[in-house]
Amino acid sequence: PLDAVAQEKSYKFALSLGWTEGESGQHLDRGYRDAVAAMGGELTVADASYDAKRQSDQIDAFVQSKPDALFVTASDPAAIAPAVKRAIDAGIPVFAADSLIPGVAVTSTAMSNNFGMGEYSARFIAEKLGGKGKIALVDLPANETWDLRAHGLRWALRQYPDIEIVGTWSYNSTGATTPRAGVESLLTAHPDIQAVWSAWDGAAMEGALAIRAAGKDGVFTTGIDGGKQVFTHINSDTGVALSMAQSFYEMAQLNVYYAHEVLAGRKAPRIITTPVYAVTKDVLKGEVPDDYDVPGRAQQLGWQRAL
Amino acid sequence: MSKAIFQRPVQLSLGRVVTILLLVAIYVGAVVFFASANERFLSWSNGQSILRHMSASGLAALGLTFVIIVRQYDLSFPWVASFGGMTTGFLIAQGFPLAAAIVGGLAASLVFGAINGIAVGLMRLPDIITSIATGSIAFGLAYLYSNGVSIYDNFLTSGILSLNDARIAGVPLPPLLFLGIAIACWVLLERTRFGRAFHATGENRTSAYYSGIRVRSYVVASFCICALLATLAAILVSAGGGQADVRMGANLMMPAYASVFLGTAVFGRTGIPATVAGTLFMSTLLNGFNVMGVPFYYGDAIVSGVLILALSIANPVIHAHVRAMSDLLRSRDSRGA
Amino acid sequence: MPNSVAIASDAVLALSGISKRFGPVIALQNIDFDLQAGEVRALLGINGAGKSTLVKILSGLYHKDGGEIRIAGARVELGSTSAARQAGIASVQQHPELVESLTGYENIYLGTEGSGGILGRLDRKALQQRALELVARFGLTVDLDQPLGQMSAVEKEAVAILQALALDEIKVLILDEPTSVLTEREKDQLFGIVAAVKARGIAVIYITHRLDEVFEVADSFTIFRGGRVITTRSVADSGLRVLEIAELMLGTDLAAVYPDRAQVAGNEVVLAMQGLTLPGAFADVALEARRGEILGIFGLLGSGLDELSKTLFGVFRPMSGTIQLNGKPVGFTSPECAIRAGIFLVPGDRKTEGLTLERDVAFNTTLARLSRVTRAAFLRFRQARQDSAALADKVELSPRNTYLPLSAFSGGNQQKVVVAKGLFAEADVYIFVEPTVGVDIGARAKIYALIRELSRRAAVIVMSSDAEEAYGLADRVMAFHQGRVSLQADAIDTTREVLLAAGLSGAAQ
Amino acid sequence: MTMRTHSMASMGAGLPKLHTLLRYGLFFVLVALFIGFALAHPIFSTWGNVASMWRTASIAGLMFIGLTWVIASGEMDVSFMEVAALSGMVFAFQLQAGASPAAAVGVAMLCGAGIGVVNGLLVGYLAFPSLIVTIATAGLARSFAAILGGGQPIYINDSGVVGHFADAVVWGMPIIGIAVVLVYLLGWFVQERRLFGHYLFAMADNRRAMEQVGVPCKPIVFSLFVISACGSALAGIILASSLDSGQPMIGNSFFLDGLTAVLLGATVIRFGKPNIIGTAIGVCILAIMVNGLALLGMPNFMREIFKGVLLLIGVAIAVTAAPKSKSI
Ligand SMILES: Nc1ncnc2c1ncn2[C@@H]1O[C@H](COP(=O)(O)OP(=O)(O)OP(=O)(O)O)[C@@H](O)[C@H]1O
Ligand SMILES: Nc1ncnc2c1ncn2[C@@H]1O[C@H](COP(=O)(O)OP(=O)(O)OP(=O)(O)O)[C@@H](O)[C@H]1O
Ligand SMILES: [Mg+2]
Ligand SMILES: [Mg+2]
Repeated sequence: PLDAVAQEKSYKFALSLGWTEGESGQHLDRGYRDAVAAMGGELTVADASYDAKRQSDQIDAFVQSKPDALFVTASDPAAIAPAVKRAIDAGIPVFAADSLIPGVAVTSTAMSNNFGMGEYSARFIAEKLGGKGKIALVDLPANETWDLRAHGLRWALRQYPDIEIVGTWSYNSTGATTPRAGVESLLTAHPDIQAVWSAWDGAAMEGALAIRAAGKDGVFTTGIDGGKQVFTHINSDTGVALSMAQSFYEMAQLNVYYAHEVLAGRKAPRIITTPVYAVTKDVLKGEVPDDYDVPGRAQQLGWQRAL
Repeated sequence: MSKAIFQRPVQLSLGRVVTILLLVAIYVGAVVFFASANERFLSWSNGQSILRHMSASGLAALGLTFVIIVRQYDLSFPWVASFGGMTTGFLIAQGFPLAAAIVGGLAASLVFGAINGIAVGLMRLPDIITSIATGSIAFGLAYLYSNGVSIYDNFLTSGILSLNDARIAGVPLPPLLFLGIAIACWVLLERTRFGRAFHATGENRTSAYYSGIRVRSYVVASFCICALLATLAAILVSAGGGQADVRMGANLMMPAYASVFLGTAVFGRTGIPATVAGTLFMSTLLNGFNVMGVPFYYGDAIVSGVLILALSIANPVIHAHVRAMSDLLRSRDSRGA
Repeated sequence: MPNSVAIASDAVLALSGISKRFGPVIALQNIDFDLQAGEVRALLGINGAGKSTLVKILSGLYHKDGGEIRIAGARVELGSTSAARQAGIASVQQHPELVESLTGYENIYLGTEGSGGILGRLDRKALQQRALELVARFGLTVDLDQPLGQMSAVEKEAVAILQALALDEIKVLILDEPTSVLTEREKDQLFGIVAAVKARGIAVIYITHRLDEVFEVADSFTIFRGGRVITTRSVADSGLRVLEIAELMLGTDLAAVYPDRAQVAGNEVVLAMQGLTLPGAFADVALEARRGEILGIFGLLGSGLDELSKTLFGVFRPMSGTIQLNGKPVGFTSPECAIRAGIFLVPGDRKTEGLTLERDVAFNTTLARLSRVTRAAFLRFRQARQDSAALADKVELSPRNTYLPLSAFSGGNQQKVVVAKGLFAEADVYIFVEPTVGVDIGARAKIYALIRELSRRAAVIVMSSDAEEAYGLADRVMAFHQGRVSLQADAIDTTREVLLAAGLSGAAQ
Repeated sequence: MTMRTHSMASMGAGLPKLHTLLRYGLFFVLVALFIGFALAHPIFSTWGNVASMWRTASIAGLMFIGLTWVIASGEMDVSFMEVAALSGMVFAFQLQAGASPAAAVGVAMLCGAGIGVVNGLLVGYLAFPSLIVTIATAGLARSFAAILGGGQPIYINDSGVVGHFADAVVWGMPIIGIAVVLVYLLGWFVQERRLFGHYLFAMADNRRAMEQVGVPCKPIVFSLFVISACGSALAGIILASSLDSGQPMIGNSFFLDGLTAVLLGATVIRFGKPNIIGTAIGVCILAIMVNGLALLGMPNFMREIFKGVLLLIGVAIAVTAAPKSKSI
């Protein structure tokens, strides 16, 4: 007991963040820092600004410092997999959040049900359109985990034969073209689109602005991720109708918790599915909570877990 | 009165005219092609998208034009624009009125423009290295406001969105802004003594200096104008996206250089009309392929192909080869006859 | 042509019927020309006569349209620079192309450093050794170990000549206006080199606009006019003097080159300076420039004259001393200030300091006084066009087309534009530096006349490394030696020789 | 006639003592950075970490070696990053299609070199402006790379020998690191002892002078671009195998890092001219900064600021210390 606390205090953790830009990155970052502060240990953080090569170098640097555990949020899971493998081979337990790292046996991964989020939001659109209409999608095929969302959408739409996908625009991570421009060209090529399904909130928000600028009232978008920015959009009726809010903070907390468990000789589940809330204007009731993903907070807000 | 006045300019050479006509022909051909591929291409709404796309990258290209005219390079403006744009975003999030926020962002980027200008124009540091260095610094500083997180507070309410969305007489604001600034730049460069000084500084700095032109000031001014216009472009991008993020300037670089050089290659001289033509050409092409549903990543190949084509048309070595070849053919003909 | 064949037997170089045209311009027309071993032949002719074109054909830079070239009796085709070099023709262009960052000996052996292609060894020791031998063969003294960027003009010229001489089996050496950037003393060094070359049996073709040099260096001369050979004479036999040669070159009677002198007495002092010092360039300089007269200052390149002109123009700031303009002390921080105060410098290096070559005549002439063609910062194009056309008439620009870019004019005409630009600036004090470098005798007379006319309303200072010019043009003369004034006199009270001596030796009479 | 003994770099011949010191300034910066990080973090100077930095630096070093010479010759190449991306993608694509690793490397090298050939032909033989040409060919390469994977990375299951080579270690040293050091030594030899190096520096100064005396400038320019592309292509292939994926965008960091390393390197040894040893030092500094700042947990943007400041100071010192004439 006392001994164990002293032991825990000396843990050294390393955190390799694939990105800190955006609210998801911030929630993850904060989640790790808060959890380590609360549960014990020392944390060294490096961020890679979506640069897989740099993240791989940073993980290599961490491997050399032999931390007791390594936390990873992947900029490109497949590309950093070799570096993560080197960490595991060096005997460092690795805990991943947000996405699976393919082909590598990390100790534990905390993530949302990405397939489910795509499926849920697709159903939402289909129901809102009364089971019939034309939609476009903006997807994120670069990353296997994120691509699951579009798979979920397609699976769901099998039940709605009258919903037609008239256009698809795939984002690339460099952002050479903005999602807004993507949605604008979708709208130009297909003026009769009634809704835009987006694989992440950024596209949903920019898409909503493009729709608004084009004067197409009633066309709406849905997104995935959650956070203050998209909640503001939803509250302000810019056209974003739904965001599948993920619990990034909780993912980070779970990583740190299970790192302690494993270091204490106990087991960690290979995969943990964290809560997702389907946030609409009705759910928000005018508020924009930034801390909805702190464990317990959603219940206080009266939000129901969707997945 | 002298007879010298009445001799016409001989400088618009045949080759140049052919080059320009060729570009116009390619442009018209492309438009016809796109229009036949998708009837929506020629719609007004698509015209607006072309114009909108043109506005942001075009503004940055206009600024770059000044730097190229004084025969320098600026590789920092994308990052300076990010920094300026983040400053604007930060000020908006802090609740400052839109105008103040924009002025603040412009002022922040002006600092970098001035640093570039002073380092390159006054201290005579090499332009490419200096601007890479200041670009790095500006990029790093852009993270300071929010640790790199996009800033969006108050964006929906501050009115910045209407920078991108507003219309005047049915025409979206960004192209009007672009056009207005382009005209102002053209007047400045071609119709005033200041423009003379910019050109003279670039074409022969020493001779300009001995002619009483404050060449250093003009170099400084060109870097400042470049920073300001690039930031304005970034602010437009940020108005379109509803947020300010640290990479919003990053994609201004290649299109800006491509527009300026495309224009220069075709017109034979760097200038505002050349830059505007270059921008219009590229925006139209990119949009056309976009509307056709060609994936975005073909865009670079298209722009590059056009750039190389334009360079080839304007290339003196190729001209010489073509001339030599036609001479050869002609001499064969005459021998055969 | 049986005659030329007969000559070709003992001539080292024989040309017959060489022609060359550039579009409508016939640059060379049916040129016959031959040269004996060890002969130094001067090529003379006004700007555009065709001298450089001939030389460029011989160096393989241009292709001839017709005619034939024989070297030591054998017919050759000089299709490229390397073909010309292989044939034994080495040339030093008017502005030799050298690599400033390389040392002298690296330049001399550039391209012939060794075997093994571009991956061959670079053996600096061996090159140095070869250079030493080469230099010794011609009895020269030059430090070939410093980078060219740090060399003086004559050293660079020497490197260019050595580069040409370093070829094996060289039979003809061509020098295109080698003295145009050299000082008097450097000129003598150059003539020494020419003599050494001649002594080794190498024929030399020597192009110059300075006719007096012909008598110093050449055995014979050929006069070109309008792309044709007018005459070839031996220097010893011809009995011709400078004035007669000039007449042949121009094809008309030569009017006096220098305009009449002005009355010196009682003119108002416009610019005065005392104790002006710029460390490393000049010290304790005092002079006065008066309206209505021309002050001619003679000084060698490197004597500090160039720096003096630029100090008066606000480019350099003097360490001590005073400058007074119209009685008031002034201190300029830039040419801009100087121009505004009424001082204008017509710089010596027209291509880098005087002109924007890509732009037309109107752009260039108005650049230094844009306020005269602007209204509230906006340009008045018609006004600019009219003004520049009037100036073109005044300086007798040829061709008289203000829309042409400066790059399309010959050196002499470019210089006229620099002068026109000065006229447009309407200054009170004009400083001309080397106003006629590389300008032919016809254009030169025109420029002198313009300077004289200008002096009626403004104070004019002419700085020149040509003592003849400084003396011939001026009402009062000064000599400058190693940064100090070594002579000051009214022109009529002294002679050209005295001025020359004071500038060369610093000995004040 | 006097002949002083010739110093290594002709430009530096007349520079006084202070400049000799400044000439090695960047090297001192490297040492100081290393010592600083070593003191700040115990792990930094461990052999394992040094080897890891070495590996990182090697890939970058391979990519920038040709770039160094291109810039030293007065031209510009901004296509190196895209060439690396293209080769990496082609390599991954070939492997995915079932080609043998050797064949995949061959095809990938050919594609990369192909871009270099285009650059070299256009710039060397047709006198196109190099900056614009390489902007354009960079765009082409970027497009081709993206087209191969439909805009997405291509994952590699097993890169075979190449992967082993990239990861292999002898006596605790990465083989690739040793190989790149050897390449740099060879490059240094060519640069300093062969006519090729002599010419390429002179070319920045006055190409016409060299052409007039028959120096084959065009083939030299051509080969410089091809060398640059080959180095980048090789780096791209190794990178792909170390990331187990071809990335259509390797990350913009390489672009600025490349120019920074080369230009920072220009402030040493040859004083004002890009050169191989300088680039090596520049690459090491950047690699140390990524690693050290990660170990210290500093945010990434600090590195950008630090890098920029370092470059600015370096160039300011190099320029103000160099002998100069009155500037306008
Ligand atoms: N590259 C060219 N293109 C067109 N015309 C040319 C070219 N070079 C020379 N000319 C023309 O050929 C004629 C002869 O010129 P050239 O340069 O041989 O004269 P030059 O005797 O050397 O004169 P200068 O004393 O000015 O050097 C001129 O009328 C000139 O206009
Ligand atoms: N590319 C060109 N196109 C047209 N004319 C040319 C060209 N190059 C030279 N010329 C003409 O050739 C003539 C002489 O040119 P050149 O270059 O020999 O002059 P220069 O040597 O500078 O004159 P100077 O001997 O007086 O210094 C000029 O009349 C010029 O108009
Ligand atoms: Mg000539
Ligand atoms: Mg000449």
